[in-house]
Formats: sequence, C-alpha cells, structure tokens
Amino acid sequence: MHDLDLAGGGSGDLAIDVAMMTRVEGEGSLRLRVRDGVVEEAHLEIFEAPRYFEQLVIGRTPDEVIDIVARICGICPVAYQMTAVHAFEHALHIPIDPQVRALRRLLYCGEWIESHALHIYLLHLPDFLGYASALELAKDHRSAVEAGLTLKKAGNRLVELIGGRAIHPVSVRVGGFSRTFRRSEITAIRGQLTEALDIAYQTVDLVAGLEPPAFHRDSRLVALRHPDEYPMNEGRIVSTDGLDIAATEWLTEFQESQVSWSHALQARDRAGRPYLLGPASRVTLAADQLHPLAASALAATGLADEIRTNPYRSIVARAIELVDATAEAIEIIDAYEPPDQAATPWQPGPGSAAWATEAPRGLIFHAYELDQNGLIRSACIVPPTSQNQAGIEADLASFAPQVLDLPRDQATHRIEQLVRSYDPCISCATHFLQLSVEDLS
Amino acid sequence: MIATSRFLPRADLDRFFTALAADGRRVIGPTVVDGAIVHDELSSFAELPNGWTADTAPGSYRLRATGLDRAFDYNVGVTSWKRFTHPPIIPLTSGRRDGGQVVVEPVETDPPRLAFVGVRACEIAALRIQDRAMRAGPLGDADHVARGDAALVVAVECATAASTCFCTSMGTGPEVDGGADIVLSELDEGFIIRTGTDAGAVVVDRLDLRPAAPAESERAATQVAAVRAAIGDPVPTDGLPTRLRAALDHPRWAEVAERCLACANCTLVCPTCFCTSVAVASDLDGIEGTTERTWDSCFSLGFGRVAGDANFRPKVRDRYRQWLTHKFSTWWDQFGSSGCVGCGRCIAWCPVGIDVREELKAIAPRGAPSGPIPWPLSPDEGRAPAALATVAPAGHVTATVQSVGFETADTATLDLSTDDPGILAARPGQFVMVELPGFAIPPISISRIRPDGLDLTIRSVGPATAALTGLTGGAQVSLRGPLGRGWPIEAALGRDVVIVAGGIGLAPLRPLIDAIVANRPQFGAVRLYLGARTPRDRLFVAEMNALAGRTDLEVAEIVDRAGPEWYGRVGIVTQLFDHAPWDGTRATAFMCGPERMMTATASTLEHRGVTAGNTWLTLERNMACGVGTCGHCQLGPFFVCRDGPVFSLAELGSAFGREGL
Amino acid sequence: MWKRYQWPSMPPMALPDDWRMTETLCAFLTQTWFAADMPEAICERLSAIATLKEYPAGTTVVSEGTACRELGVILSGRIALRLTLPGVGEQTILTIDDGDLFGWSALLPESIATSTGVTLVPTTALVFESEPLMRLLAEDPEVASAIYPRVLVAVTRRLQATRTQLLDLYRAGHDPW
Amino acid sequence: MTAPLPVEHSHLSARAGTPRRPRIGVVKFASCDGCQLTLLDLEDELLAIAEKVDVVEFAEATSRRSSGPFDVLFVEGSISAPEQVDEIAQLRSVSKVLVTIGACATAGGIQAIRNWFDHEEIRHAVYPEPRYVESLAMSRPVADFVAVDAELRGCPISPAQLREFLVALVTGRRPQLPDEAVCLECKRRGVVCVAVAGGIPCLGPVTRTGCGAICPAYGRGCYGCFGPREGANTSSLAAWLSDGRNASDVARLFTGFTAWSEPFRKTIDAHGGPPRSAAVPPETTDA
Repeated sequence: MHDLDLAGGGSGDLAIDVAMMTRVEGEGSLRLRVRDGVVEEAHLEIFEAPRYFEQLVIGRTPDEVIDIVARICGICPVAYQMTAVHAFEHALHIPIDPQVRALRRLLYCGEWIESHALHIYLLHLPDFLGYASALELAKDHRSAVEAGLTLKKAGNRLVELIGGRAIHPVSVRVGGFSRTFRRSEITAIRGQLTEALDIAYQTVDLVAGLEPPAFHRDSRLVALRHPDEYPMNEGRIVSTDGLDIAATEWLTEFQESQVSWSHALQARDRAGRPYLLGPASRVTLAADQLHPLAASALAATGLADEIRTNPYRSIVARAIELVDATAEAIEIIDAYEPPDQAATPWQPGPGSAAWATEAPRGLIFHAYELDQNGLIRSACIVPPTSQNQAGIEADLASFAPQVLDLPRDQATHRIEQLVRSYDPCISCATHFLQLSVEDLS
Repeated sequence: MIATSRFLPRADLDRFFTALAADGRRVIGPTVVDGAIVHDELSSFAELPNGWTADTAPGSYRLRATGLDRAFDYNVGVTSWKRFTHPPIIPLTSGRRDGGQVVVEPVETDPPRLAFVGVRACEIAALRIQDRAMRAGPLGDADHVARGDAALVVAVECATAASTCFCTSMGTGPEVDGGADIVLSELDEGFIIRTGTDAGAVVVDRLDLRPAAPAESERAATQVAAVRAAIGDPVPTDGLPTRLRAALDHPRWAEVAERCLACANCTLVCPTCFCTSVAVASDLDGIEGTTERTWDSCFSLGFGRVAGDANFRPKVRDRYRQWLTHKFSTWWDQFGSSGCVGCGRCIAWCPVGIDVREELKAIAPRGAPSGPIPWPLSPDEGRAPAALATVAPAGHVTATVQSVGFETADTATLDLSTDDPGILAARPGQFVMVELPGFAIPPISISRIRPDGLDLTIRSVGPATAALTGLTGGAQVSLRGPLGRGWPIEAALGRDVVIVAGGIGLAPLRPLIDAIVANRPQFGAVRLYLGARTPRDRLFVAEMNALAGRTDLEVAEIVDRAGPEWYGRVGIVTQLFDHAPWDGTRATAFMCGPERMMTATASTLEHRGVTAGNTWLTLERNMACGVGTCGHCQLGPFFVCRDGPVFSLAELGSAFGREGL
Repeated sequence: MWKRYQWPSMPPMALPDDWRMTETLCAFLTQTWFAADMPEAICERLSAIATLKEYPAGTTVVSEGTACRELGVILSGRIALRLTLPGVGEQTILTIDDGDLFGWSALLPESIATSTGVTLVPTTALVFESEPLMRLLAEDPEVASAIYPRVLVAVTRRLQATRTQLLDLYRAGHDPW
Repeated sequence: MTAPLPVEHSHLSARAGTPRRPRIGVVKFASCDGCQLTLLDLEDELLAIAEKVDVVEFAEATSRRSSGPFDVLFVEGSISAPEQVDEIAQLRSVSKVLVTIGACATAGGIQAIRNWFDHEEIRHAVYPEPRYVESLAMSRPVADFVAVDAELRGCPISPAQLREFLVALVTGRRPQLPDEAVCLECKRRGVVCVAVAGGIPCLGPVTRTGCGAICPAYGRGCYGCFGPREGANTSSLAAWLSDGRNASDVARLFTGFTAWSEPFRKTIDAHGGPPRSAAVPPETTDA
C-alpha cells in the first residue's frame, strides 16, 4: 500500500520518496530532490484528511469546546484542553484557585510524561538502534522497552487520575474541574511516579549516549517562558533571537498562510522566516527554570549546546523534560490540598479569548471570539506541528547534502529520523502543510 | 423479642459507634457524598447526614438542609443495602486449563463483619425478601447468605415521609417490628434504643443506658404514626398479584414502553432485585480463566438473549412487564411475598420519572378483573411426584473426555467419565453447566447417564460449544450439576408413552428412552416420533434404527426436507401421529425441540386426547447460574433452571408459547 | 395396525378375490383415517365411482404443471410430493401415507398439479376420475360436505409442511455462549 | 449481558486454532490517532500481545509495512476524503475480519457535524484557497462503505474493551462487549446519578456502556461518546430534558462525537439541528 520506493540517480543526485512516514502520529509523506548536490526540493507533505475543527466549534459553549478540541489530537489532548480553558478564563476574567492551577499542571505533567515516553521509546529509539519498531527492539532489549512502557504508564495513570481517562480526559471545565479530588486520591499515585523518576534518570543516560549524526544549524527557537516555573500552562512567547511578547499576542508576531499548490495553512513569523518549537526550544530558552533534578541531569550530559544546534539531540531534551515533569508532579502531589470548590462559578458572555501553552511537541496557540450569548463565533487553532513544519523542511534541505554518499536506504533512514526528531504530530494538523522549493524562495 | 426501651443521648452516639467497633464491626451508615445521602463506611457520628434531608419526586432527588440537629431526617439512601449483601461484582471461580487438564475452583468468600446503621423498616423487609430469594433453590447463593448473616442490622424508624414512599401499602413500614438487631427512634435530644436480638443486646448493654421515659417512647410513637398518616395508602395492593396476571395484554404496557428508557436504573436501585450475570475473563494464553458475578437487569436486551439469536423479551414492553409483574405478582409464587417493599427508589431514580404507583393504578386498579389466571398460582401445583433431584448438585467437578463422536456435521457427543456421586446421581432430563476456563459456561442437557459418567451431546453454535465439540479423548472439562428437574418417569408408570423429539431435542430425551427401555414391562405402548431438518441431521441413527427393530416399541421419523434419495417420511413431526389410531387418554407424552415445533406438537397431542397434565416438555432458556439465583431464565413464576427445565403443559398454562414473557 | 417404521419397502396389501365390488372398496376405505368416521351410505356412493389402482414403487402418479384428472386416497403405501427447486434440484417437500389424499388439484377448475407425486413403495390407492367425482359432489351435498373437510386437511398439511421448511425450525444460530 | 458479535465465531476461533499467529493490521482515516494509541497504551500487555499476534501494518508504531492480507484489520477514522472511499474498499478486500475502532470509524466522529452544513461554506471559512483542499461533503462511518464485522465504540475506545477483544481473538472465544446502557456500569460503580441528584443532563441511559461511566463518576453528564445503545429511546429522554430547556439545548447535548449515528441524528434534527453561533460563520482564520 505505502511501500518504500527509491528512485534512481547518479552521484550527487538523490531522490527519496517515503510514501508514508511511519512512527509519527498521523499520515504524512516525505519528498526530497537533490541534483548535482543542490537541493531542489525538500518537502514534507501531510495528507491527513481535513476535519475543519475551527468550524466544528462554532456555536458551542466554552465547556463544549474543551471537549471538542481535545479530539484534534489523541496524543496531546490535554494541551488542547489547557490552551482553550485558559483562553476562556482569561477572556471572561475568571479567577482560578491556586490548587486548581496546581492540579492542571499535574495533569499536563501526566501528558508530557506519557507523550515523551511514547516518543522516546516506541517511536524514536528504534531509529538510533536500527530497529523497525519498539516491538522488534523488545526482542533484543526487552527491559529497556519495558522501562519505557512503565514510564509511559505512569504518565497515563496521572492523566486518568485527574481526567478520568488517559485519552480525551473529561474533567477539565471552565473555572476549574468537574469534581474535587481528595488528598488521598492524589497521593495514591506518588509511588508510581517515584519509580518513574528513576526510569526518567536512566532514560537521560540512555539517550545521551546515543550517537547522533553530525549536524549543526542555528535555527530560530521559540517557546514560552514563565518567571518562576518551567513553561507549561502560561508564560510569554520568547525566542533565541530576543522575541518577548505576551502569549495572547501570537498573531502579532506570527501568521498562518496558504500557498497555491498547498493543501495547507502554515505558520511562519511575519517576516516569513521559519522557526522551531518543542523540547529543544524549551530546554534552550528555559534551562534556568528546570527542576533542580532535571537541571543537574542536563548538566551531567553536557549537551545543552548540542541540543540547541543539532535536532538529532532533541531526544535528550525530551528525556530531560521527562525528569522535570516527573519530579514536578511529585512535588505538586506532596503540596496538594483540596480546593474549596471544584470550579469557580462563572457567567457566559462575549469576549475575545487567546492563549498559548506548551504541548509536549511545542507551543500551541488558540484564539476564539465569543458572541453575545457566550457561544463561539470564530476560532483559530495553531498546533505546534504546523508551526514546526517550515523549520523541519529547512532542516531537511540543509541536512540533505550530508547523506548524498550514503546508500539510499540509509540516507532515507537518516532523513526520516530527522523528521521524527521533531515528534511531528500530524493528526494535530487541522491544517495541511506542504513545502516545495518554489515555496521557499 | 423487643427488650425494654432505653435512652441514648445524642452526645453519646459516638459511644454507640465505639460499642459497634468493640463488637468487631465496621460501621456502614448514611453520609452525604456528591449531593446525596449514600451508605458508606463511617468512622464517627459526625459523618452522619446531620441536618440534612432529601426531597424526592419522580425522576428527582435533592438534598435540603433542615436546620435541625438530627441525623436521620431522610428516608432511604441512594444505594440500597444490597450493595453490601449482594455486591455489584464478586469473583465466582478461578479456573485453569493447561494442556487438556482442567481445574475450576470457587472463590471462597470471607464476609466482612459489618453493622448496617440507619436501616429503615422497608429496607429490613427488603433484606429479608432478598435473603429468602438467595437461599432458595438447590444451592442458593452462598456469598449472599454469608454476607447477610455476618451483618448486624441497626434500624431507624422513619420520622419523615418522602413523597415517593409507599411502605404503608406494601405492609413493610414505617414502624419497625422485628428483623432488626437494634432499633433506634430519633428524638431531638437523642434516641430511643431497643434491642431485637441477643447480638444487638451485646452491643447495647455495653452502653449502660437508662431506661427511656414513657413520655419519650410516647413521642417516638407519635412521630412514626404521623409518618404513616402522611404516606396514606397510595397503592391498591389487595388482590394485585392476580389482577396483574389478568392484565398481561393491557395497552398501558406499550404506553409506558414509549417513556421507559430500559436503562435498568429502577432494578439497580431496587433493594430486592437480585438478577446477575456471569462475566468470563481469561489471560492471553487461555490458561487462566476467571468468572465474576455482576449486577444485571431484565431491562437489558442481552438479558433475554438465548441460542439461535432468539430473545425472549425483545421489546421494552416485554421487559417492563417482566419487571413489574415479577415484583408485584410472580414474586409471590416464587418466594411467598411481594418483591416490592415500597421504598420508592425506582420512582426517584428513574431518569424520566416513571412512577410505578401510577402504572399499577392504570394497569391493575382496584376492581379490575383478576381472572383468568394464566398460570397456576404456585409452581408446586400439578408438579409430578419425585421429580426433583434427590442429591444436591455437585460443585465444580472435573470430568475427563473418554471419546468424542460426531453425530452430524456440527453435533458431537462427549463421553465423559467421573466418579463424583453427585454427578452420577443425575436423572433423565437434567442438565449440567459445562465449563472450559476462559469460555462462557453453557448449560448442556445430559444425553446418557452411565454408572461411570455422562454423555453430553453438544451442537457447535458458538465459541464455547465449538471449543467443547473440538475436544479430544483425555481432555477435561469442569461440570456443575446435575441441575434442574428431570423427566417425571414415575408419572408414566403403567401408561402408554409418547416421545416426540425435534432435532437436538432428542439429546435430553435419550436418557428417558434408556430408562423406559430398561424398564420396558412397567410401561404400556411406547412410541417414539423423531423429527430432523434433513436426513443428514438425524441424531443417534444406529441407536434409533436398532430401537425401530424392536417389536415392543414403535419408532417413526420424519425430516423437514430431503432429496429423492430419501425414502422415509418428509413433513412435520406431528404428521407422524396426527392420524395414528392410539388413544391419547392412556398416554403420557414427553417432548423436546424448538419452541415452534413443541407448540405444534402440543396442540396435536391435545387433539389426540393427551391431557396437559400428562404432556411434559423441556424448555430452553438463557440459564447462567443453573440454580435459580441469577434470574436469567425466568418464565412467569418459574425459574426454568430450577423449577424446570421439564414442565407439564398444565404447569406452564398460558405462559407456554406466549411472546415476550 | 400401526406400522412400525421400516423403510424403504412395506408389504403391498393382499387383495381378496372380490376386490372389485363396491362394498369391498368401501371396506378398504373405511379402514383409513380418511373415511374412518364416514357414514356408510356416503362411503358407498363414493366407492361406486372409485377404482382401485396399484402402483409399483417409483411410479409418477401426478406430474407438476400437468393436468390432474384423478383424486386418490392412499390405502397403503407412500407417495413423495416433490418440487424441482432451482439450484437445489429435486426436493421432497412432503410424503403422504395411508388415508392421505393426492391429486386434490383434480377438484380445482384448472386442475393443474402443484407438485409431482412419486410412489416410494408399492402403493395401493382408491382413485376417483375428476368428472364423475365433481358431478357427484355437485349433485350430492352430503358427499360434498363429507369430502371437502378432508380435502382441506390434505391442503393444510401441504401448507404446514411448506411453512416449517420456510421457518427452518432446526437451523443453528449464534448462541450467547 | 453480552451482545453476540457480528463476526462468525468461526473466524475468531479459527484464529486460535491456526498454528500461525494472526496477521493484524491497524490503519487510519480521518481521526486523531487516539484509538490506535490505545493499543500502545496497553502497557502491561503490549509485548505479550505482540508475541501472540503478528502486527504487519501499524504505521504509528512500526516501519514494517504491509498492504495485506490481514486476518484482522483495525480501522480507525471516518471516511471523509475522496481517495479514502477506494482505499477502504481495497482494505476490506484483503481483510478476513474488519473491526472499526472508535467514534470516527463507527459513527463519523466529531467531524461529522459538518454533515449538517454547507461543505463549500466551511471550506471557505477555514481555507483561503479551498479549491486545493480534498474532502467529501460528509464524514461518514466505515460501515456506510464496506461490511464491518465488529466494532469497538468510544471516543476513544476503552482499553479494557480492546484488551478483552484481543484476548478473545487469540483464545478463540467471543468478546464480551455489552450493548446495554451506561447506567448499569454507573450504578455498579456506586456513582450518584448526576441527572436525578444534580439535574445535570446525561446521555447515559441511551448510550452504550463500556467506558466505565467515567463522566458521571467525574461529576458531569455522559456526552454519548460510545454512541447509542441497543434500542436507545432518545425521544423519551429528549422529551424529559426539553422540559424547562429549549430545543436547541437538547440538540446541543446530542451533537457530540457520535452525532451522526441515526438515533442521535434524528433527535438533533427533531430539535432544530446542531447549535450555531448567533453570528454568521466567521471569516477565514488566517491573519
């Protein structure tokens, strides 16, 4: 159906077509054309069918939107729920109990742990060790894969505890949650997380020891930054080249556009430059905010600079964040006291809502217009992957010449691995993206 | 006995809790959770719903602060006490099937020592009624009985009446007389406390309380009397059971079905509903297999599902009728009381507010006709002599397959060996539950009883039966049984015998034929009429041809359809005897086959003069527990697995062949 | 009396010398359920227009789709009523025995047989030509009122047999286990 | 309690009987990947299952690829783009047992809300150049296009039901997938009914069980993500809910992740259709 096909070509020429990217969420294809050492086309097409979420939410209530937008992505539903709920609470001026805020961060930690563990162990690690999948990897390194699954399970149990289920949790409501949680309920999972923390440490060692292809590039990295915590539910949008704006102002710096030969909207900054989001960006821009345990783990690897310049090292950043999310989760649990009420009462009304949070794969932005009845009039949802798209393809173009001398299957593998290192969540792409050489010019 | 009343000051209620704890009991009582009063484990008096009551109405329940410092100013909790005596999910068995070897063991239950605090008069009645139901049958439900026996009942007389209460009509309350170990009546300043049993006395004596003053007892009496007056007598209960029987075709059933969601909430909140299903689980290797007993409901479509994609209650109308007639009518036949205690939970917790009181008034109002009664008032009437199993059924007995012989393309006979006396005491017409760990557990009729084991003839129609027919010599299965009431052979002694079999229906008749042939002189003329789908689908062909060769009995067979190669008869089984010259009045008939075939046969036999009391058949139902405690196989007043599967037409009356029952 | 079931063959009935006489035919007839409780007089009037026929096994006594000129009452033997079903081939949908009627189409105006009748064993039957029988039935209400209910029984049987085959009573279906 | 599976049991038991491991495929159409992720979320069994079955196609998890044949093919997602119509037909032709997983594949998913509206209008609203976007006017369940042997409901599917299905598959027994109301699970769990005690609209009574009654247990009404149960009496529930609530609010309740399933769809239509904003559809979302 989607079998790998390699077109011919002489030295200095390379034609790679991966009809379907594997071990990424959603469906996309890869197309690279190099002639006489010159990249003619580096093109990642995402052919996920459009689902028109921005239209589906029209006329719905804010609480309904929280349930609906989660379905944009089965891997990071919490990211969508968190971004939407904060946007609405900000627009409607709804104060949030500190313990509710803590619970939400705890919920988000769960998703980070689950998503990062999934990507490191089941999707990306096989690339580095030369296996087709974690299932085959498990035949030779069962304990490693089992460790990864244990880690992933801890994340899932955390989301289940607070959200009711691991995928598309149900408890997030405008103003707080649909129910309160007794302290005993929350502390019950602590043991599982301490076990996970150990595995997270080992994970850092494991992935830091992996040999990445040599690749150096100096891309524009963008992430949220919060004065006193590692970025997750709130912060200002900052970049490696000095950008610093409120999260609600995403649209003033960035924009989505569509090109005539593309199925898709894609995001770039208003100067048309690509940029990159995700663990590497966060670790680079908020290293000082990492949990002490994560910070020391990062220091121990001595890879902080490489994480910024070599995308193949993003797996290390992801592992560092596993430590951070697990350690933070434990702290939140230890400090938890039940709030007086599950949610702050609120009144529906008109307004403009906008917010950004940090999904496991990077900054995610939502903007909504509420009509006089407090129903959605319009929506703009920008997932991380559609923002990373241009940056990924730029990396493809600049990395391609390095693989010209490799056998085609190895070349293809390297290229695929590069794309995977961004953990592209194609299902998230409510918008298609497609890139071609002309588009870059 | 009700000992002298004593007085427990409100401030000392915690001492009472301590005394219960000292008696080695965990206290289960009312407390406010998620906007409702539920029964949960309590550690102190403070957790009681002090100052709370609940306003109930059809489809509505709302907590309300009373402003009074009283703990029991509500009526019944959301969840009935059956949550503790008949838990929603309990493990039944754990089995292992390694290679061919099979072992299934029941999960022993060690009931917790609980004290139920705040049990109302209607709930005491409910505990008794459900207890009676779960003690009935050849085995009863051991887990339920054990849990019930281990509990101490601390009753509280109602001081308020909810709009949904009708205990007065059902004769269960509001006064508490008997059935409780300890009885409390709440006054503003404290409690009148009485002991109903020695177990209760043990606890109360610890408290060393002063006797209650006559005035205090008086106020308590007045309080409960006011409740009785407030409730009145909302349901016309006198003669209700028979009026309902006469109303099985009332148009109101269809009307209420329009509103009824068949969501089962009424049955799940009902304190007497006991229906359950058996859920099977297994590991990936299919080696470990466990079963659980889970709450189920006659309102679910799956509850009436049986072999052949058939369903006994396909319409919501059928299911609502089953529930209501069971509660208020056939429960009397089964357990000698009403199944309803008037707690009103089904009214309040119906998501669309269907009020059982209103339905009863519409369907079976006072003065409505109470006859003809479509089935005998008691299943014992007209029951054949000595028809019940004499030996208690065996629990999980491992039997070994000696050989497997295929009768037809999809039907095989397993020759099982066992030395278990219980199993070997099987009577013709009884069945066994056959378990392969990890698979559902089908009831299978015994097709031959040998001194060293049984034959089971099984048709492969699903995974479980496919697995069973796929077994080979040496493999093992686990058996529970023999279960049910067999063929009343004694009833046919000295009489002519007519046996009519359709398809696989010959299997349960085969042991009967064996018995008759073995005691041939004790019977008059013996006639076998066998129907099958095609010549290829005939069972036990060699055996039947051998019988046909005998001069002392007559065998005729017929098939539904055949090609030109078939020289035998073609048509329906009744054709074999609708013009036969014998005299039915001297005959006792036994039949088994598809329900349609049996209805046709029944009417032909009637024309031939065989009386309903002398016409015996075996019914197929979805038998899950086999001992009359799961409720699946109910037909009118009967549990097919326990009262049957063999019935006489007289016993079944108009219940036989009635659609939706 | 009641035959033990042994197939494929049953002994043909031995005929006395005077078997052609009306009263003898009448005697045969009354031995069957068909005429068991039939008044003597009517039985004789019927027998007067009847002829006794013997068919060896395998004889086609009625042929589907052809004109049916004779109504028969089986005295002994068995006849298979067959249809040729597309795809299935020849199927026996019903067999009839002693006292059963065949060829009742002979009483219908168009007289076209609805199935083929083949004797499975040597069969003896009392046969009525349709014209004299129709005439007798038209002239003699007593005979008519005695015959038609019995014809209906035969027709009913055909319907029942067809119905059970449609219902396919003994088929296997999914079970809940 | 258990609905007979529409799969001929022989298929499943045959799987258990055959010496070779059944060839399993997992494919997706329009969806969020959550249901196939549920397979990877069976952390405790994943590796054991992988030994019992041969996962020959599962793009999200492995670079090994296959275009069939499959003994069992799990299909996620709704059919909502032109090429998917041919693709599902092709997949059906190489699959012995085809199992749809999740609300998108079994009911059309949340994206089926667009089925009520003008496709062009929606395309124009989201894309400045809609002519380059390939999608069908409707998002429809797989069963609208090919025969489906079994379905796992839910948005997402329940890990417990997926586990039960897989265990039944490899051990050759019938999976126990009850078709009764959510209420049974809710009451077994001892959850206080949010509808009766809280006045919260709840679709539990008309929704198929399987999730574990999560929403009521978390203090909110069931939003029907498992779709209609057997004989769902939506008209009675809607009538009861309409009392003191206007029609559009009732339609709103049913316009969820299985809105396009017939019983829910009819109820939505009977109550004025899916909710829309007071304002006309907004202009395009790009700046």
